[in-house]
Amino acid sequence: MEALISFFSHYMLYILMGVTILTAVGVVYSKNAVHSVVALLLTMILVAGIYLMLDAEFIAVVQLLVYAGGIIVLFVFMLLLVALHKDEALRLFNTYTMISLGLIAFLVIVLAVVFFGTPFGPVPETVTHIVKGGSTEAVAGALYSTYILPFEIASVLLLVVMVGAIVLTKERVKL
Amino acid sequence: MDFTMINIVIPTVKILIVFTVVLLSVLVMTYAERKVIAFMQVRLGPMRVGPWGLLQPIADALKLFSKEDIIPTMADKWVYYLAPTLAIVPALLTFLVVPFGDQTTFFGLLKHPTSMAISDLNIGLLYILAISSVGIYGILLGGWSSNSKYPLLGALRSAAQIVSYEVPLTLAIIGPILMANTLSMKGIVEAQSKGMWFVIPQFFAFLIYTACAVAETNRAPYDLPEAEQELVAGFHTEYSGMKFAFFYLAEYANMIVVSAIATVVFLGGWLPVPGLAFLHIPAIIWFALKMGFFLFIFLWLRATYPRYRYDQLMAIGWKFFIPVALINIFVTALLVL
Amino acid sequence: MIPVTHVLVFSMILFGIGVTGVLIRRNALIMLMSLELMMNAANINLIVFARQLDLLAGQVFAIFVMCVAASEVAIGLAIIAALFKNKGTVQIDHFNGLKG
Amino acid sequence: MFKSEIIELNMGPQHPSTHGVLRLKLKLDGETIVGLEPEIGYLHRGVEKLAESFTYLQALNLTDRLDYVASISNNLGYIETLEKLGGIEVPRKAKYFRTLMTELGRLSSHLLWLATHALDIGAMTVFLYAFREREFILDMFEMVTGGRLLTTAFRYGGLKDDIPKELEQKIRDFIKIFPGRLADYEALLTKNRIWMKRTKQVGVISAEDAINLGLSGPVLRGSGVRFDVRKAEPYEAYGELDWEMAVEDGCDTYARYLVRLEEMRQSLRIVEQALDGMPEGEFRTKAPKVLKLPKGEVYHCIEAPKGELGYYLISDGKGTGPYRLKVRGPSFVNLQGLKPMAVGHMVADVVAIIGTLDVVLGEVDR
Repeated sequence: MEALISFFSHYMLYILMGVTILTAVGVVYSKNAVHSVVALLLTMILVAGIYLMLDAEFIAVVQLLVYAGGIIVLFVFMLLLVALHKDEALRLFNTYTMISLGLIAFLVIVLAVVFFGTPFGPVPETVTHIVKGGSTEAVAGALYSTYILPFEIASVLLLVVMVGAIVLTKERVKL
Repeated sequence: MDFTMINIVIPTVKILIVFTVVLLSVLVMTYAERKVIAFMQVRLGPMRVGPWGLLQPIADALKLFSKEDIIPTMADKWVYYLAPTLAIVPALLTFLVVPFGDQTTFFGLLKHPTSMAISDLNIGLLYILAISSVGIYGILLGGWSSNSKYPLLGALRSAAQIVSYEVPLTLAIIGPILMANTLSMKGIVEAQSKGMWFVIPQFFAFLIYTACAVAETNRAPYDLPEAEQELVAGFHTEYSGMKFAFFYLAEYANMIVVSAIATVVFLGGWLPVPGLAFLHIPAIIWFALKMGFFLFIFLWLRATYPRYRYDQLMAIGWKFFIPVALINIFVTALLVL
Repeated sequence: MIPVTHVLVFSMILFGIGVTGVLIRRNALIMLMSLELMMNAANINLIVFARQLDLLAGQVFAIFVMCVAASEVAIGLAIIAALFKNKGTVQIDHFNGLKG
Repeated sequence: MFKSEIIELNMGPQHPSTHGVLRLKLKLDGETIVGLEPEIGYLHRGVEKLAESFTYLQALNLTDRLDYVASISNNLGYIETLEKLGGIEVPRKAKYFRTLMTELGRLSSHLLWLATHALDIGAMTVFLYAFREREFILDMFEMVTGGRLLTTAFRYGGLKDDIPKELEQKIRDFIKIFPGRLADYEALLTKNRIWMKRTKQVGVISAEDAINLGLSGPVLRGSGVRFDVRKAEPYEAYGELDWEMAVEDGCDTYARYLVRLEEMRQSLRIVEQALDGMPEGEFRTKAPKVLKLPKGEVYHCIEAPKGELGYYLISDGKGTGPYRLKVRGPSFVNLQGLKPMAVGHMVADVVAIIGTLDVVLGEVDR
C-alpha cells in the first residue's frame, strides 16, 4: 500500500503528461472537429492537473475557469454555428505534412538534448514563497503590488477585445 | 507530502460516505419532488410502490438501469457515450469541498477530530466554480451528438443559459467572500459564526444567487433546455436507460451542490439558528435542514411559475442580474473598506 | 518531484504538436485550437520554472498569458465568424484572395 | 449573424404540446419562425360522409366526436339545425335546461383550455387545479346523460329524459365553489409577471385580419370585435337571461386569456339564472321516433366554446337521414390564424399560440 502510494505520488506527473500528449495528438489528428474540441477540453483539464502537481493551485483553477469554462465553450458554439459538414469531404492533410512533421521532430529532439545538457540544479523539495499561505494569496499579493501596471493593461486589453469581437461579428447596419 | 495510512484511509472513508449520502439524497429528492409538488397540486403523487410510494425512487432507478440502451443511428458514438460522463463527474466532484459540519471524530473512533469536508481547500469556492463550469459540456455535447434537432436546440439553449447565468452567480457570491475575507468554505462559515449570517447583509446577493442557481441547474421557471412543451425533453431527448439516468443524477446532484453553496455562503453552514443554539442539535442536522429548505424553494418555484421564454431569460440575466450584482459588490467593497 | 528537464521536454513535445496542428491542418478552427496548445506549453514552462526557482513571477506571468490567450481566441473566433460569413467556409485554402 | 441555414423542424404529429395530432412544419432561423405550415388530417374519420348513411338520430353520435371536449355544444347545434328545418317546437323547460348544460359544457371546455394553455407555458399547477373543477362538471354530465365526454345529450324536440333530482344541489355546490377556484387560477396567472411576459404581445392579430380570416369566438373577441352568436342571434334561452359579452382590445394572447376567463364568469351567471328560472312543464314535445325532414337546406350556427359552430344540412325529403351535412368547425377556421400569429415569434411562442387558439383536432380533421 505504502509503496503504491509513493509510486503514485512520484509518477502522477508522468502519467498526467503522457495522457496530455495523447489528447493533444487527438486535437490535431481528429477528422471530426467536434472530437478535436473534446480532446482539447480533456487536454486543458489535464494541464490543470499538471499545474496542481506543480504547486500552483490558483493557476490550475484559473485554467479550468478560463479554458474549460470559457474558451472551449466559444469553440463549441462556433463549431455548432458554422456548417462544418461541407468540409468533411476535404483532405485532412496536404503535401507538406511529412516535411513539417520531420522538421518538428528534429526541433524537439535538438531542444531536448539542449535541455538535458543544461544544469538546472536540484529540484527544491519545498517552495516557501509560493506555498506560504497558498499560492492564491501569494499571487494576489504580487498582482496587486509589483505587477499592478501589467494587470491594469491586461484589463484594458480584455476591454479592447470585447469591443473588437463585437465589431467584427456585428452585422453592418445600413444608415 | 506525508502519505501515511491515516491520510489515505480517512479521506477514502469520507469520500465513500459523501458519495453514498449524495446518491441517496438524490433518490430522496426525486421522491420529495413528486410528493411535495403533488400536495401543492391537490393530488397524492406516487402511492403504489411501498408504503406511501416510498420505494418509488428505487423502482425508478431499477427501471432506468435495466432499460434498453438505444443509440440513434446517426449519432456520434464516442461523444454520445462521453456526454453523460462529462455531466455527472463534475457534479459529483464538487462535493469534495462541501463542509457538512465542523469537525467529527466519527463517534469517537478517531483520536483527533477531522474536518467534515472531504478536503478543506483554501480555494474551495473557486474550485466549485471551476469544476461546475465543466459540467455544461455534458449538455452541449449530448445535444449535439444525438444528431437530432430538438436536442440540438435544447443544447444550444442550455449552453447559452448556463454561460450567461454563471456570471451573475459568481458575482453574487463575491459579496460574501469580501465580507468573510476567504475563499475556503470552512472559513466562510467561521466568519459567519462571529457576526450574523450573510443572508442579512447580502440579501440582494442571496436573491440573485437563488435565481441564478435555479437557472444554472435548468429548473423551472428557467427550465428552457428541457422545456417539455417546446423541445420535448431538450438535450436528453434521445437518451435512454443508464445514460439518461446519469443526466438525471447530474441534474439533482447539481441542485444539491448549489443548495450546499447557498447554505455555506449565505445561511451560515452548520451553525445553529441564532437563539436556538441551546437545542444541541448536531451540526450536520442543521446543515441538512438548511439545505432542505433551499431545495424546497426549487420545488416551490416549479409548482408556482410558468416558464420564461429564451430571449426574456437572457435579457433578465444580462440586463438585470449582472448590474445588480455588480452594484452589490461595489457597495460591499465600500463598506468592508 | 521529478526533474525540471522532464517537464521541459514534455512542454516541448506539446508545443511541437501545436506547431504541427498549425502547419498541417487547413481548418481555421483547428489551427486556433493548436495555438491554444502552444500557449499551454509555454504556460507549463512558466509554472515549472516558478516552482524550480521559488519565484512568483512565473505564476503571475502565466495569468497574463491566459489573459492574452482568451483575447486571442475571442478575436480569432470573431475573425473566423466574419470569414465564414463572407466565404461560407472555414478552410483556409479558400482564403487566397491576395494570391497573385 | 451568419448566412444562416433555415432549419426545418417538424413539430408533431407526436409532440407534447400540439394538442393531439397536429403537425406543424416549422421553418426556423435560429429560434425565430420564418415559415409555418400546419399539416392536418391525421385524425380524419369522415364524419360528414358517415352522417349521410346514418339516420338523423344516429348522426347525433357523430357530432359528439367532433370537438370532443365540448360535445354538448355540438349536440345542441345539430339538434337545433334539425329543429329549424323540421319546424319542431321545443318546450321552455328544455330550452332552459339546454342553455344550462351548454354553459356547463363551455365551462368544461374553457377549463381544459386553461389547463393545457397554462401547462404549455409551464404552469403545471393550474393544469391540475382546472382538471379538478372539470371533473366536477363531468360528474354532472354523467348524472344527466350517462356519458362524461361523449354526452349525446339532447334530442329533437327537447331532452331525452327529465332532469335528475340530485342535479340541482350539485350545480348549487358548483356555483358556490367555482368563483373561489377561478380566483385561485387568477392568483397564479393573471398578475404573474412571467405569465404576462409570455402572453402579452404574443400572437397579435388585428381585428381586421381576424375578421378577414373568419376567426370567431374568444379569438375574435380578444381582438376587440363585439360578436357573439348568443347575442347576435339569440337561440335557446340566451335572449331572456342577463349576461355580458366578454371583449378585450389587446389582440394578443393575454387578451384572449382574459376573454375566456370573463366568459367563464359569465357562463356561471347564465347557469345560475337558468337554474333559478327553470320553468316547470314538459321536457319534450311529441316528435316521431324516426324523424323525416321536408326537402330543403338550412344553415344554423351557435356559439360553441371555441367560436361559431355551424351546421349546413340538406335534406332530400325522402330519406331518414341527412342528404349532406357540412360542419363549420370553429377550430378549423381558427387554425388559419396560426400562421399570421406565429411568424416572427420564437418556438416557445408557437406553443402559447396553439394554446390560445384552443384547437381540438377532432374538429379540425372531422
